[in-house]
Amino acid sequence: MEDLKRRKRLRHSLIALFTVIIFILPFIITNNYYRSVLVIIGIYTTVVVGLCLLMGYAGQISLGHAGFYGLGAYVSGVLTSTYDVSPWIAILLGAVGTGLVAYIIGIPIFRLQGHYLALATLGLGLIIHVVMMEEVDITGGPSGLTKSIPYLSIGRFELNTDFKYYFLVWIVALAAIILANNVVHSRIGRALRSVHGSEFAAQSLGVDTGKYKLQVFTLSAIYASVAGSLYAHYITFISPSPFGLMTSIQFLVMAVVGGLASIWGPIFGVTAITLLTEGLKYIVPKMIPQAGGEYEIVVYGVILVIIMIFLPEGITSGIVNIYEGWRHRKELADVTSGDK
Amino acid sequence: MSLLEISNLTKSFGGILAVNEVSFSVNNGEIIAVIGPNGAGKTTLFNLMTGIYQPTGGQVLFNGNNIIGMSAHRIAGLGIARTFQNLQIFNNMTVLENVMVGRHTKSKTGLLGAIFPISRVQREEREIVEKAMKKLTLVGLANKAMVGADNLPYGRQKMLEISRAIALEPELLLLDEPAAGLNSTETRKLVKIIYKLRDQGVTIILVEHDMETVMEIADRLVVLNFGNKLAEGTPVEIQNNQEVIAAYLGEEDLVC
Amino acid sequence: MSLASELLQYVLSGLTMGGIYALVALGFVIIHNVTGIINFAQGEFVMLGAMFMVTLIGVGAPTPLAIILSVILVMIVVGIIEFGAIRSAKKASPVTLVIITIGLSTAIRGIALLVWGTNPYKLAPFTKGGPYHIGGATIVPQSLWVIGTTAVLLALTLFMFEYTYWGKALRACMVNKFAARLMGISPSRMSLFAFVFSAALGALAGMVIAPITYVTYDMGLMLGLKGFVAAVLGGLSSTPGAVIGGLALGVIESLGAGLLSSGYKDGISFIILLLVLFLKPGGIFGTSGTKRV
Amino acid sequence: MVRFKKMSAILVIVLIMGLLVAGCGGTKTETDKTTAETKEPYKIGAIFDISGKGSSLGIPERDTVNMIIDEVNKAGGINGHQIELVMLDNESDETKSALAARKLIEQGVLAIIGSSQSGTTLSTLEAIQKAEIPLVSAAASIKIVQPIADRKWVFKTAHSDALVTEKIITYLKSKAITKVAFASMNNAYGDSGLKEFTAAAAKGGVTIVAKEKFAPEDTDMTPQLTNINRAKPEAVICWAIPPSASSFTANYRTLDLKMPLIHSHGIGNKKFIELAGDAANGVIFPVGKLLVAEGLADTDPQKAVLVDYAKKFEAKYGARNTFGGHAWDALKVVLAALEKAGPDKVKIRDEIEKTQNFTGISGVFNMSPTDHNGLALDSMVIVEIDKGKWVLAK
Repeated sequence: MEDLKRRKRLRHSLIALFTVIIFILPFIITNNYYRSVLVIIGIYTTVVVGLCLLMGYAGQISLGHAGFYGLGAYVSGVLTSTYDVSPWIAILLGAVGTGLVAYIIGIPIFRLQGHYLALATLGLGLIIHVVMMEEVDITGGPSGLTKSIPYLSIGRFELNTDFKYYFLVWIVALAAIILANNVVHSRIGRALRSVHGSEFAAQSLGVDTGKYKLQVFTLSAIYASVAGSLYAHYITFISPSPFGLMTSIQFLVMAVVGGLASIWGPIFGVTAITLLTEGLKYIVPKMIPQAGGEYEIVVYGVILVIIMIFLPEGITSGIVNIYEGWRHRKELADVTSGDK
Repeated sequence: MSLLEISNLTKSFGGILAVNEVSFSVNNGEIIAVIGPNGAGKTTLFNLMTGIYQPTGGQVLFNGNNIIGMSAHRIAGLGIARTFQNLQIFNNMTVLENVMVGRHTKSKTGLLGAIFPISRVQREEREIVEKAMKKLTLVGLANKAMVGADNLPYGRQKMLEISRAIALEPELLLLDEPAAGLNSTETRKLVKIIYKLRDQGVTIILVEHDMETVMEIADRLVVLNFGNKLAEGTPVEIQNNQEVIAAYLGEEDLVC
Repeated sequence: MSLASELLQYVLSGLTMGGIYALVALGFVIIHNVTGIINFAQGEFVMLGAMFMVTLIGVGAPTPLAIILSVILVMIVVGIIEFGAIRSAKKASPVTLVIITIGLSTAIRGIALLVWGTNPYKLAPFTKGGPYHIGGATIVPQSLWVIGTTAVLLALTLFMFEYTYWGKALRACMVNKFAARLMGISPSRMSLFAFVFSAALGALAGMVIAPITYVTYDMGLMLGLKGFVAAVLGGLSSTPGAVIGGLALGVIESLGAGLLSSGYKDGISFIILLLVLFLKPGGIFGTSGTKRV
Repeated sequence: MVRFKKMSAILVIVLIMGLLVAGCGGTKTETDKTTAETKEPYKIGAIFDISGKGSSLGIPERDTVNMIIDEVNKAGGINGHQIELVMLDNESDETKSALAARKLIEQGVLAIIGSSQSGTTLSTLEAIQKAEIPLVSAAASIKIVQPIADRKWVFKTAHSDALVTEKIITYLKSKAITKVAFASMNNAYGDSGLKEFTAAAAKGGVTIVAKEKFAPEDTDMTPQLTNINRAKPEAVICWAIPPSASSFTANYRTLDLKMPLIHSHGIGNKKFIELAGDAANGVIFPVGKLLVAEGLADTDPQKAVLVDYAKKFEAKYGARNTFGGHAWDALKVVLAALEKAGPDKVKIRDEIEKTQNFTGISGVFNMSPTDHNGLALDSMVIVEIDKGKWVLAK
């Protein structure tokens, strides 16, 4: 199939081009603050790519991903600061451990549907958060880890600046995107999308929907865990507060605002939301002097509502829809006329 | 031994018997038609055989194995494929992708393979595309492979569903009203495809209202009425069965 | 205090909080049933009700007038929101609608922060008089108000669904939107009605709890979350279920804090919640219908 | 083909976004170069928890800092240089706080004050230490300035919890109380109090017979109090801030518990009394002298400063509270160092470390290379609430 191959080539060259842009960006942007914003965007993107895979392809909402994000951060933080484990091994252990937790808890959770599933993931995230707060001997409780978390290093090369860390974070984020892209265009990805199309038909073709949903749930938890580890080694201090329900909701918002149907959605969603919050901090005081965070919260909420009303399928499909509105109509005409 | 043996299959919905103690068997390579007035329990029968509903009682033996209690995807894995009365096309996918899902049970790439597509995975993927294209060619949709499935007209969507089902290379194919909504040309095409499949060794059970087609292609017929098996036999036997005629006339009355 | 009176104390505390959870849950259920939306702004309705009440009492309005005015104000605000935001997004997917309600809740909270600031406010109890002692346990009069209000509002809701035209229309909408439309019931008017009715429930919940909890601009977050949990626990479609879910959640939390560990309190109630869901995947009062192919 | 168009559309957007970010970076540095007519202003950064959970701390801190900066600039600035304040709101979010610190560093501030809470301060330290920029925090946790080897650039002005617990233990001993119950709010503030108090109690010969926690958003602490009552302590210590501290107190009175109720310095604002109402009467707590400034002996070195700040703050923003005082101290310490050192970050840091006999709101500061807080036990007093007023406890 020539057409199919061409599409694949196109996909790959797009990813390549994006990679190039990502690697040029920190050389253009010399301001460390903007670099650090990009680092955070990269970390969040990794989480949200997993979440999009889960929501957009497996059709399952999760209100508990901050829990997995936190698990990764805490495994990395505790093992490296208290037990002097090598950071890379700690990241790996965090990912495996979080994956196991997600898989085991996922077995009963995925017997639930719709809002019940959403509530169960919310509960799971909350329980993880409570454990972080209460297991004071291990986690340091609500005040966070007592010792500071070491920087990551490759051999002697310490990733101790925003500039260096940027590359690590975005290599991981790109890997996350590419691997997720592989999944989407594989037998598993097709099976998952088919469940979206018609669960009955998918089952009647031999697709074990529960199994794949669980697998993708696990994969997305691992993504979140790795991102959490990266966060811990970046800020070098963690406490339970960035891993609570509000963060889970923020991830959800990013995923939906970006659009669930495309692998590019997470980048748009995360970038839009992060730039929005950081940008409002810059713009609002200029427009209303003496204004505090109150105005930003209102504007943030209103903009969120407006985006969702006008681009209900997220920014990605919104843009695409506008761009190819006429094309689509033409294509439709082709198909129907060809049929007569 | 027969390929499929249904005995005393029963399903009740809140006390109403949709299928009541139905038994019949299907031999290898046969074309069986299940007919009956609306609400006779035909689609329910299919749903019971494919694991979408769990029966209240009775059993279904496929190749000697009881498939009752099995989940739908496992039954599909054993080699039973089906189409749906209300089309269940994957509207979010292209025509080709629809059929590629049909190859699901015949391929084995797992999540790890999906994440890291080594050459074995890529080879399998190519194979899936090739096989899927063959099935599309069979139903005459090869030139629409890259089109979004939701953009196909109704008749072609029905063909797509059939090609998707046979991509599974089933031993037993269940067709739920394949001719409904098709014009006469399309129906002729359908009949040809069914014969072709039979020649390839696929056993077919179909639910159909188009009596002309049914009488033409079915080796045997099973007649259901209000969940009960009314009769079973060759087309000629059924056409002369007084009970069947009465049941159908009754329905006609109601319709008028 | 004997163990029995301690237990009674836990249960009484739990019922008070549970009553509030129940009222919030009721709002969730009504909106969900009519529109299919999980309204994450429900908690903000509670906050608004309490805030309006505090403000009106502050300017000297007598309590009954303040209650009525606050309910009406919240209903108007929510009506405008439904008209402006929810209606224009009716065709969006459920997830998108959830995000819209999250955005709305953020905006309402931000506006409340602007208007009322971060400081908590206090409201005097509806009736004076010291705490009552029952079997060694203590209860304040306002708790009785909470429990009583919950009971009255539940009864009122059930009565409305059963006996009034609007209630029947709402129920028709729940059962079959299409058929309801054929009968001349407009789903979008019903949606407005559901939102406004839930707003009134929320506002009343906010007022009756204000003397116990104090009023802060962000009180809606926690109450919304707990109300959602209670609603799902009760099956998400059943009115009495929501109330029982709310009361159960309140009592579980209180018993968890008292008997097991106050730090793990929220964890315990969620573990119980998960167990309930695993055993009864449709909630306590949920029904699992058969799907049709 | 459809997909091709989709992808290229997306790509265009990515490019535009990238350029936008890059563009922002460019314009930013230009505006930074605004030149003053006379002398270039000194730039100082501040990060406070102005919105979100910590806003009850961040808002008075913001107000205090704005007030001082206005005052200083009107008086001609520091060494003839105006002070340019860049204040950021971290929304009580640790990640955003870390970003805010980087933003201030990039804008070339000479020193940073903030954040308001321990968590939001700790998350900024990585960037602060690396950028070698002096930071004076208004938050409590001792972890902010210890271990001192890793905190070269970090100072703080709020009382450490260790100091507060020591004050409480001293008070308990004076009343011959040895069995207490400890209830804390389940967040960083309460947790730090719990840890410090547990350690101090062990040393001071006080037994903790019950430990209870409640969530910051909890409104009914009756179950916890029922448990506390069962343990029969001689006094109850509550480590929380309003509104939960007020709810705790109200429930305490409702259950009619007779033991003395001791709170932490977290209730150092009028709101606590307003919310708890009559229940607040009789509550005892250790706190900086600001709340009882007028009642201090005239010989107290802090009295004049305290009364002056309280008067000015209350004229503009309402009732005084200790949090604003922490910001007052942080900013004044920085300004004093700046005055001596000039616009040199290293020298400013050294000067802050050399701060001696600095009369502030929270006490008299004596910093040293091993003590980046510099407050002594006598900087606190035990205050009792009597008829809704703060009075020195006997």
